[in-house]
Formats: sequence, structure tokens, C-alpha cells
Amino acid sequence: MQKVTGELLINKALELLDNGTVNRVLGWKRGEFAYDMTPAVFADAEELKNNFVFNDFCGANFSKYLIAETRKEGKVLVFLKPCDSYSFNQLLTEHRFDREKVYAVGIPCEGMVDISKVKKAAGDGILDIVCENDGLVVKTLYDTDKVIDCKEVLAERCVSCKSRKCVAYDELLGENGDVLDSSRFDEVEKLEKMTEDERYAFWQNELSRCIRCNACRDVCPACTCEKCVFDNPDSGVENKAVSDSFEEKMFHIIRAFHVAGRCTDCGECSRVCPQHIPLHLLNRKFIKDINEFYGDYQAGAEVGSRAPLVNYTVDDLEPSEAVQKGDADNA
Amino acid sequence: MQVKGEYKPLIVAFCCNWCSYAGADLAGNNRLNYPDNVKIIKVPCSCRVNPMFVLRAFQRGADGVILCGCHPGDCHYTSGNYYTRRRMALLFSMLNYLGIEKERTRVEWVSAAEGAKFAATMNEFTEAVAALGENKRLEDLRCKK
Amino acid sequence: MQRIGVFVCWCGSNIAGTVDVQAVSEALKNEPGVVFSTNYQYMCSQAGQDIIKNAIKEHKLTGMVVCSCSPRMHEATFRKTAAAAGLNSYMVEIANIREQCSWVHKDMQIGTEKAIILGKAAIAKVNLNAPLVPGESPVTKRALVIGGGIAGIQTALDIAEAGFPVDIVETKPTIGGKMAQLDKTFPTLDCAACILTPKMVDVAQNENIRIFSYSEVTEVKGFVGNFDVKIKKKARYVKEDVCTGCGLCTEKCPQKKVPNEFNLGMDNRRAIYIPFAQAVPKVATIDPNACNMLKNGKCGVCAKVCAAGAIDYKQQDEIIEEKYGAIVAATGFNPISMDKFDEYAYNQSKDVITSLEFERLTNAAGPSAGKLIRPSDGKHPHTIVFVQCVGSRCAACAEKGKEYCSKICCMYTAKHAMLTRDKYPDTEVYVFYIDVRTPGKNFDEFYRRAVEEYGVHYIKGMVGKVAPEGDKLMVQASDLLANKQLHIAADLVVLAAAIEPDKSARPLATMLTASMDTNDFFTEAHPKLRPVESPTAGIFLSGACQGPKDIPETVSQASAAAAKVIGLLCKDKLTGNPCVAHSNELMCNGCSSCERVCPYGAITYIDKEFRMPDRTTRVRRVASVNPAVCQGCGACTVACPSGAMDLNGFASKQIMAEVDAICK
Amino acid sequence: MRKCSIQALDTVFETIAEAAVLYLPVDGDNGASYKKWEKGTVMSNALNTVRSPKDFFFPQSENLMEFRTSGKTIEVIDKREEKEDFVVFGVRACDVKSFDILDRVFLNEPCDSYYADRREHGTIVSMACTRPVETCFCQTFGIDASNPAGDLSCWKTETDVYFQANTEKGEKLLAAIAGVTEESDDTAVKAQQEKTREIMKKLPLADLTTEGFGAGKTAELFNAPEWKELSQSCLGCGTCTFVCPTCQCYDIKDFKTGKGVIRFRCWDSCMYSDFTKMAHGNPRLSQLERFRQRFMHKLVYYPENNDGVYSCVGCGRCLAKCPISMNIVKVMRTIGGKADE
Repeated sequence: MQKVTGELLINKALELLDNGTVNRVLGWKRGEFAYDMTPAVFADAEELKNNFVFNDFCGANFSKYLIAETRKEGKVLVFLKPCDSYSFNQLLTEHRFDREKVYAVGIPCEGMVDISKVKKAAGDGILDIVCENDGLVVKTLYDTDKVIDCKEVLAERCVSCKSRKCVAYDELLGENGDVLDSSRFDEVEKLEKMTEDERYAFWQNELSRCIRCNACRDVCPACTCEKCVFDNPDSGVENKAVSDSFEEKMFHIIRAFHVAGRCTDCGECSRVCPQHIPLHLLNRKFIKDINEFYGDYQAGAEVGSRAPLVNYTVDDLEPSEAVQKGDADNA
Repeated sequence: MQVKGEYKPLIVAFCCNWCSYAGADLAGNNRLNYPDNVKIIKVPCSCRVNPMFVLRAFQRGADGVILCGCHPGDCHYTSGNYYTRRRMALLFSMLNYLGIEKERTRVEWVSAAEGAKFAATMNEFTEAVAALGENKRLEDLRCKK
Repeated sequence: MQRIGVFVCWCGSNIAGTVDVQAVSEALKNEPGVVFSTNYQYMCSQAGQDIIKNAIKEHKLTGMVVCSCSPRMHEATFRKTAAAAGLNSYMVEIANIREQCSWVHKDMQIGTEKAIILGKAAIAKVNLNAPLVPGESPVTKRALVIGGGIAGIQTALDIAEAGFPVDIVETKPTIGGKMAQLDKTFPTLDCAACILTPKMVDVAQNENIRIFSYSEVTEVKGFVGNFDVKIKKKARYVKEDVCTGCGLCTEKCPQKKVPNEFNLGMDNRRAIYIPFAQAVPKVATIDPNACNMLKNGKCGVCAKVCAAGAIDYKQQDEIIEEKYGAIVAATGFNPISMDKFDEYAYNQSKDVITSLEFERLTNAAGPSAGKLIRPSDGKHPHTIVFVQCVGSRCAACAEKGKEYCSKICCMYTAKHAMLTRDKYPDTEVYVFYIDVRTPGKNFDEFYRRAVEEYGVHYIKGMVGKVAPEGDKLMVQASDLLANKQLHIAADLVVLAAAIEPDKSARPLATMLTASMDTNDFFTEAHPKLRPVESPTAGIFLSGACQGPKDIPETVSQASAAAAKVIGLLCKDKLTGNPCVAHSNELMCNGCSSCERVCPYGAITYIDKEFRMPDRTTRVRRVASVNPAVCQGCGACTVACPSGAMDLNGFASKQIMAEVDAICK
Repeated sequence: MRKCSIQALDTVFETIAEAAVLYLPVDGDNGASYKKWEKGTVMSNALNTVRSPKDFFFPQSENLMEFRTSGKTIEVIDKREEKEDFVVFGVRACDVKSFDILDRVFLNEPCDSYYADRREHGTIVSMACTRPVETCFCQTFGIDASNPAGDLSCWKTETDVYFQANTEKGEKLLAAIAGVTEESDDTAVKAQQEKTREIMKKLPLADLTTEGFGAGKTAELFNAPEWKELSQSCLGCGTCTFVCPTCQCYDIKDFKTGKGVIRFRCWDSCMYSDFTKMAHGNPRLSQLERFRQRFMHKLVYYPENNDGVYSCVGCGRCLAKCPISMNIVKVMRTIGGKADE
């Protein structure tokens, strides 16, 4: 489904390695199966040719890796999908890495595929997946080969993609897309329309599954604290495992609050949650509220913009009005 | 004024040093009653109140949390309460989104001259929280008993 | 573990009437950390304080809690008591059991129970208190005044009179500002030059004052008492110390067609010029955009005629670095551009002018030598229409005007109308207004004179359109009181343009880390109680850069700012409030969130090398709080996601301990 | 061997639930998880639960004791609750093996009494696999998915369910359900096993071996240069450890309730920067060291201390759940291959 091929990316990487622009490449490395790509650093042309891949399963957002990568010698090449480029800008806004040490190549993205949806559609025991045009040919252990329309198995975050526009790059491969008029707040609205009791029941059910593995936090490009408050015994709120249902709420509320106005809505948190908790619905609530209360704001759309929570106007909404406004049930 | 019945909700009130804490003092000077279950914590400015403190209070058994600060435009530090306003607008909206009763949280601007407003606010807030009953949705069972 | 003493005050019957003080001191005895607990009739009395002092010594207390009246009453008293007995003042916490307990509850049992909880919360906090020592910093005894208008002049003179050196930085070649361009001043009608120029001379002659004219501030670093400022002295191609101001060069210069900004472009000056006769410093300046010698090396007339040899075509911009203890912003105002007000035909007709241009037209030193003429044909105008509130109070048209009232226009328009009628009784004068605002000493009397004695036609209503027709200006307006449309064939239309802060104020505010409102006026530290100070310590505000004001108000504010500066410079050392924010560099991400919410600009970033846990070293950007500037509001502590930023005296842990104690 | 019809399985559950609390995997929106059986509960056919069943014996967090303060006195309260007998039904071969691995840690001296308590009250009924998937590699560790251990082994065919007791507890349970089961031969079971073993051979990870790992390989593998490259992608989250049936690290922490202190233990992850933090800090300072620790422990240190038993059972949960798809298989392929040369 992707419009740019892995081959094109490999050639670009080889060119930049060869002409000395960069000395290594951050990319997706082939896995055991057709869908388990791992972010990896390629310094070697052979390795790049053999193991670099780009396909519908390359969801991982590389922006956060740049914090560690830019501390190394030399310049690194990074491929940025549109949503990654927003995180890239947000990290730059917060001075989290040195722009000079990165060569960013923007690439278009047609949306990534959620492997669990593929498994549901094609059955267990996936042996191979081949992308053909806009379809996936899935070979399984127990069933005949199936052709699945990519659109049917898009990751949730890609279904409601906010932008196909790369907002940060040194060079662009393919054509840049547009900011989309997405329906990403529909689910939030649905929740807002529920009664208080229904909402509580919904979130109780979702959050109670949390195992506090911290994957959502550790993958999040906005969560880049040197020391997270939840890991810091001195913070007074540190906790490791969920001992009481309060703790998972505390963790998710505070985490969402800490990234409020900084979250670019890349959707990595929900992608990685082993318990399938729709964490993006927390972040999106903040984004939606911010847009409605203080005017549209897209974190990472540009470098250096002032986040809504470190800003104000003298005639901002009162908290009581805000709660009313954000509560469709009672509005 | 006391709340009817046996159940007395616990209210934590964060008051800024310059306006609201002085407003609470004025309520005392004027002998204006408000429920004893309201306990005040002094902060330099309402903007010192971290959302974590609000959640902490609920965790430890508070039934309602109220923040009081200078009226917008009157902040001793010029802009602190503007940040408070944004932070709490978002936090409270989020709590409501999670199904936590919105009547349990409030921000009220109380100046040093508004002793009567302070007392009235506390009376009214306590009543509103009492009507909800105990905080069950944001409690930590380990802190109960 | 602390050793805490608890002192419960009866306050006569004020507390003891509704709180069982004995029970409170007994109950608190068992709290963690408490080694001593007692109660007494009046803790704030000498005898009460002695009890505290003795207990501190006898029980080797490391902290204490006084359960008494509000800390707003006696916190300072008990801190001094503690210090007198050798205990750090900041190890004292007050449990407010009077105003917030005994006085608001009537039942003894309820009052006692609450007092105990408040006491426990205070104890929980003290357990986490740390001794704090206020920081000290020296004060550089020199002030910088940015802007050389009447505000800057007055501030500088007052500071200099008190004996402190002052530097004035002015972007124009001369000081004097807007006031130097005015003709008469309301409501006394004395001539502006007569009262201003002696002050300018005073400035020039005062040994404590240095004037950096044709200069601008390019960098400000440091903090209250210790600012490091870079000033760029722009090349004027004339040696300031050599030029005698004789003016010969300005007569001989062949380049005659340079619009004269001092007269708002209504006449021309030469490429080398002295803005006006009483300029200070009275030194010529070469306009590099107009001078043929500087542009293409062909001329050199001024150098030839200058007997003093002051011309220096090779002069370069010069950067001056100086230290200051205080900085005063006095950047003033400008009338807004009339470009967007097509309805008044300002850009179509030379005979539609602004009030400031009118000032120049009526000024004896102006382009028409004081004769009121139409700029288009030099004829005497017989009908003049003044339009008030052009761009002021313009909430509906925010994209071209200002929401606020410019404050001075009502009065100067009355002045213009009155002076016109006085000098040219044959001239009909109309003033269109929304409201006439005259709330100053002798202001309303002044306005009434214009109406009653001078027969100025004041018409409530706005002008809808001005259309040039032949040599007339057709003014279409509504008379709201008579409820009819008016059509006036005017010879001259004068627009009372709204005023706005000078464009240099915004970048300056950024350098000073001083806050501004949405209109780019500087924000005061408190709108009522600290009107001449910026929230940023050591930065003071003088004149119209803080908001529209007339000359009397400007001068009084300028002197007030000077008084504040003098108060600061009198001190040898500044003692800070130790309850300030501080950043734990190991946890700081360098994200700038705290810097953005700090109202005082107390936070800067430094690159610092750290030894990382994995034995490598890394240079990281971390926040650093200047304790001399921080006022301790705590906004940064919540903006910081990692919790690296915390506040002395109100640490997160302390507040959480209080929460825990209350919620037990 | 005894059997009952599929239709009679509910009766079996009912009978078991009469004497003990019965847990079994139940399908949910987001995969299967163990739930308490109630009348009408339908057992999941999913290959495995999202979370491993180790919670039954080693819960994510448990209160150990409580200290209550009153004034300046402290009272110590044992928080241990009276345990009920319980049965976990439908545990797959890999997960059954994980209990053996946990036992070696917790039941060896000094014995962990909290764990032992739960273990004693629990009976494991396993369930043979028939449809392994691509992430399965239990055979690498010598586990036969078609022949699971446990107190009572179980095979489900299209029509019947077969039971075989392996331990005393299993015998007891089998006796308890004797009324609703009947004696049977093992023909059907054998046939199913044969079929499953054939499928196992076709799995993409069927060729994965433990060659190059095991006791005595520390010196050889510890400084392998590949660790650096492998660990670079690791986010340092704890997903792999928390879904892993054999990871057994925990932290003991105190929680101040306001009235006292609850001392509890909770799962910890060697991937975390604050894992085993001591007075001087963390002994494993970089993510490389922490990453290496997890795999060295599973593949070298544990077998070294436990008669060559690896502490991975090849359940494949970490393969499915790692946010960036780095996992033990990739480690084994990269490092193991190297050590052989």
C-alpha cells in the first residue's frame, strides 16, 4: 500500500552514507515474520541492503530514538513519516536533541496496518504476508491464502489520520500530503455524550486492565523526562505495579496531563499497549478541549510554538465553564 | 452551618497566600461560619497547586477539592492564576470525562476582601459534595478504614 | 528526624473559648517528631515568646509549630523568636486555629478536633522543612533609562539628583521625545518648548547623567542589582565631542530633499541635520540613506565647511558595555498608522492630517512657522473638522484600531479647537466625539471654555466619510443628539489618532524579560499597588510605555519610578526571599516549560556537563533559577513534567504531607 | 484416562466449582483472560491468554504486612489472607512448564511462604494445544504442546474432552469429577497428538535451538558485541517481563496510608532503570546491561543454577507484545549463531 518502496529508501540511505552526509541510518529491520520490524541503526551498506525494510508494518515512530542517537558521533539519517515529523518538531521545541546531528528524510505514509486486525481477518498462524497494490495476501497455517484490503485492517490511529503532511525534513521523498480533516474526535465525543456513570464504567473497565508495564510512557515521544515522576521515589507519587485501582487512574491522568498540549497525537501509546487500552482517547480529550477552549493548536506543527499550558489569555474559560463545555451529556 | 445528617464530606481547600487565605481569615474575623470539614492548605499562589495534589487529596480520602486564588487580573504574581485556570479547566474536564463527579472539584476566585464569599462558597461547596456522598470513584482502598 | 516543639496559644478566650487547648497540646505530643508540646495564654506576648525560646534551647528543637492566629498576623513574630533562640526562622510553621478554626466554629468538640488536624498538618510539614538562608547579592549603583522623552528625562533627573549615575539611551539623535514636537500643553496652555527645553539642558549639564543618543539597547543580561547591558551607539559620522552644533554644515549640505521626520515629513531637511534648534546633544548627524558621500563617495561638503573638523565618514557603530543596578523603560508612544482608515481619506488628501501634524503646523518652529495653513495649497482654512477617537475604543475594528481609550485626545483636541478659535476667530471649528472625557485637574473647565467661550461646535457622533471634492473635504457625519446627518464642506480635517506603544518596546521587553499586555504596553507588578514596577525585579516603568497618559501623569509616574530606583540603589546588598524555586539539574529535561511560565524571567538555561549513570559524560541543557529574581509563586513547579523544579518552603512533598495529614 | 462429551464439560465445571474456586480462560474484546467460572461461563478456545497465569501464584502485587502507628507505638499486622482451594483450568503446556520454573525460585530454601501457600491451594488442569501459531517455540525448550503436564492433563477433540491425572491433586480432582466422566482409551488423544506434532514441525520457529546457550556460557556470551546493536532499539519498558510467564523479579515497597504503612511486593522488571536500586544506585547502569541481563538470565544464568533448565517456555507472548518487536528469538538467532562459530 505504501507509495514509497523500501528500495527507494535504501537507495537514498546508500547515497547519503556514500556522500558522507550521514554515517548511519535509523531504519526498520527485517524480523522473523512478515510483520515484526524492529527499529535499528544501520552503519553498513551491506546490512542496509539485506535487512532494511519499509512496508505496511513499519509503525514505530523514530523521533524519540533521536535523543539517544544525536548524542553519538556524526550525523544520523532518519526517515520520518508525517506523524513522526510532528513528534520530531515537538522534541526540537523542547530542546531534546541537536537538529544539526540529524538528516531527516520525509516520506509519505498511506497508513500502517494493525497486525491483530490481520490475524482476526485471516486467522491464526500467519506464515507470510505479501503486499500487492492495496491488498495483503496472507498465507496461514490453517487456512487458504486470503486477500485482505489494507483499508480494512488499518491501525486505529491511521483510520483517523490527522495529517499526511511532513512538517519537518531536510529532504522529501515522494509528494507531501495535506493536513486532513479527520474524524479523530468522534470517539471522544461519543464518550462525552455518555452519562457520568457510563463513562466511569467505561474507563473503569479499560484502565483496570493496565499492568503498568510503562510501554505507553516509554514509547511516547513526549515522555522524555530524564527521570519520570512515577519512577522517582522522591516525587511522592512513585509506584511500580498497580496495587489499587486508584494508581492506574493516577498514572494515566497524570501522564496525559504531563503531555497535554505537547502530545502530537501520534498514537504510539495505544499501538503498544499490550492490554489494548485506548489510551489515545485520554490524550485526544485534552487535545479536543484545548482546541475548543483556547483555539486550535497542533503540537509539533511548527518548532518553537508555545504550548497551551504554558500560555494564557486574560479571558480564558473558567474551569466550571470548561467542564460544562467538555461534557456533552450535560451541556 | 452544618451539613444535615451523619455524613460529613472532607473538603481540602488550597488557598493562595495573598487573596484567598486572607479572605478565609476575614471570614474568621467576621465570625462567618462554614463547615469544619473544610481544611485549608496555604500555597503561595494557586498556580503552585499541582494536579497531583488534587488527586492525592482524593486518594487519601477527600470528598471534594477546591482551589481558591486571586481574581483573574489580581494575581500577586501577575499571571499565576491564569495558569491555574487553564490547568484546572483541563484537569477537571478530564476527571469529568473519566466519570468522576464534576461537583467534587471547583476553582473559585476569592479576594482578601471577600470573607463572606469565602464562607458562602465553602457552605455551598460542602453541600454540593455532601449531596454526592462519599468519594468512591477516586479512592484508594488502602487508605480507607 | 526533626525535634519539634508545639506551642498552642489560647489567645485569651479567642481560641480557648472554642478549642480545648489543653487537649490539642496533649494530642499533638504523640505526633511523629514532636518532643515537646505546651499551651499558653498569649504565645505572642513576651512571656509566651520566652516559653518558646526556652523550649528551643532546652529540648534542642529543630523545628516548631505554633497553633495560634493566622500566619498573616504573627508568623513574622514567631520567626524572629525562633531566630533569637538560634533556630532557623524557616523551621517555624503556624497552624491557623483562630481565624480558620475557633472563630468560625461554635462547638468546642468540633473546634478542638479541627485544631488538632490543623496542628498535625503543620507538624507533617515541619518534619520536611529545611533551614533556609536568604541569599544576598550586591547592587551596582547606576541606573539605565531607556527612552529620552519627558518620562525618561524626569526619571533620569530625579535619580541623578539623588546622587546616582544615570545613563539615558535614546534612539533618535536628540532627547526630548514627543513633547518636543508639541506646541502648547493643556490645560494651562504654556508652551511645550518653554518647559521642556530647560529640563533637557539640565540633563545635558548634570554630571551624573550620560546621554547615549542615536543609540539602542541590544542585549540585557543579569538580574536586579546586576544587569549587564550592551548599548549600540550608531555611527552618526560626526564626532560628538568635537561638533559645536554651529549648524553650518546643515546649511551647506547640497542634499536638500530629505523628508524631515521631526515635522512629520511636512517639510524637508538636509542629509546632515540637527533635528531642532534646542536639540540635546546639539550635534549634527548624517543620514546615511541620504548622504551622497556615504552612498557613493561623491560630495564631502560638510567636512570642508566644518571648522571644528568633526565630520568622520569612517565612523563605525560602537558597542558600549555597562553594568546597571536598575533599568527604567520609558519608550513612549506613537500615533497609530492611518493607512487602514480609508474612510477619512488620510492618504488621499494632504489636508487630512493627524493631531500631531496639527501640532507641528501651529508650532512657531514648525514647517509653516506657526501659521495655520492648508498643507495642500498654503491657504488659510476657514472650516476645520476634528475627528475624535480615530482608532481608539475600537473594539469592533480591532484589526485596524485599538480597544482602549488613548486618554489624551479629548484634551488636546479641545486645546487645538480653542487655540484655533482664539487666533483665527473667522474659522469654524467642529469636533466630532463619542464621549468627551475630562477627568483631570482643571480639565473639564478647560473643555467647557472651548465650548462656551470659544464657540467650538462639539457634535456627538462619528464621522462616516471624508471625501475630497475640488479644494474642499466633504465630511459626512451623524449628529446623534439631533438625530440627523450632517454634511460639512471642510478645509482641513484633523484626526485624533489613537496612540500605541513604540515598536521598540516589544523586543526590549523580551530582552528585559518584562511582561507586556496584548497591546504591547508593559505590565506593572501590580495594577494598583505597584504601578511603576515591572513584575521583573529591577525593571521600572515610566510614562506612556505602561499605558496612555498625559504629561502631568507621565511626569508624576516618572518621578515615582525614580523614587523606586533610588530606593533600590540606596541598598548595598539585596536580601532575597529564600522561598524560591530551584531546579534539580539531574532531573531537568531542559524543555523550557518553566521559563515560559515564569512571570519574572528568573529562569535561564545553561549547558552543563554531567556524569551519567552509565559512566559517560554528557552536556545537557538545564534550567537555572536566579534566586535574586524569583518571587516564589511556584508556576514553574507545575509546568515542569519531571518534577525537577520545586519550591523552597512549599515543596511538593511538604504540601502532599499536609494533604495526607488532613485526610487521615 | 477418562473422558466426557464436550456438552458435558459444563457439568464438569459445575462439579469442580462445588469444591473449589474455578478459573478458566474466557474470551474478551481484547483477547482471552482467566476469569472465575460462574454458571454460563464459556471457556475460550484461544491458544493462550494475554496475561500468563503466573498471577495465580505470584500476583502482580500483594500486601505482605502492615504497620499501624498510633502515637509513637507501632503494631505489625500480618496481611496474609486465608487461602481457598482453587483450580486453574485450561493452562497450555508452555505455561504449565512456567510453574516449574517459578517453583525452583520460590520454593527452594528460603521458601517463599506467600507463594507456597498459593501453590498448595491450587490445582492445575492443563489443555493440549491443537492449533499452535507462528510465535510458538515451546519445542525449542523441549516442551510438547500436545502433551501438557499439570496436575491433570486434558485434551479436547471435536466431540470429547479427555482427562489424565499426573499428580495426587490431579487424581483427587479426577475422582471428584468421576460422576460426570467415563473411562476411555487414548486412541483419540494419540491421534490428536500426532496431528499437532506434525503442525509443530511446520512452524516458522521450529528450527530454533538453544545451541550456544546454557550453563557455562557466561564468559563467552557476556561480552558479545551484538548486545549493543540488539539493545539499541529497546525502549526499556516492562512489557516483555510483565507478559512473561517465567519472569519472577519483584520489588518490595512501603505504601504510607496515612494511618500506617502497608508493605507490599509487586512485579518489577530488570528492564527498568530503577530495578534493584541500592544505596549506591543501580548496578546495571545502561539499557545494554539491563537488556543483556534479561536474556542472559533466561538462557545462561538460570540453566546454570537449575540443572540446565531454561527459564523461557516459548509461549511467544513477548513476540506478540513487544512495542518494537525485539524479543528472545531475535536475541537467540543473533547471539546463538555467533557463539557456535
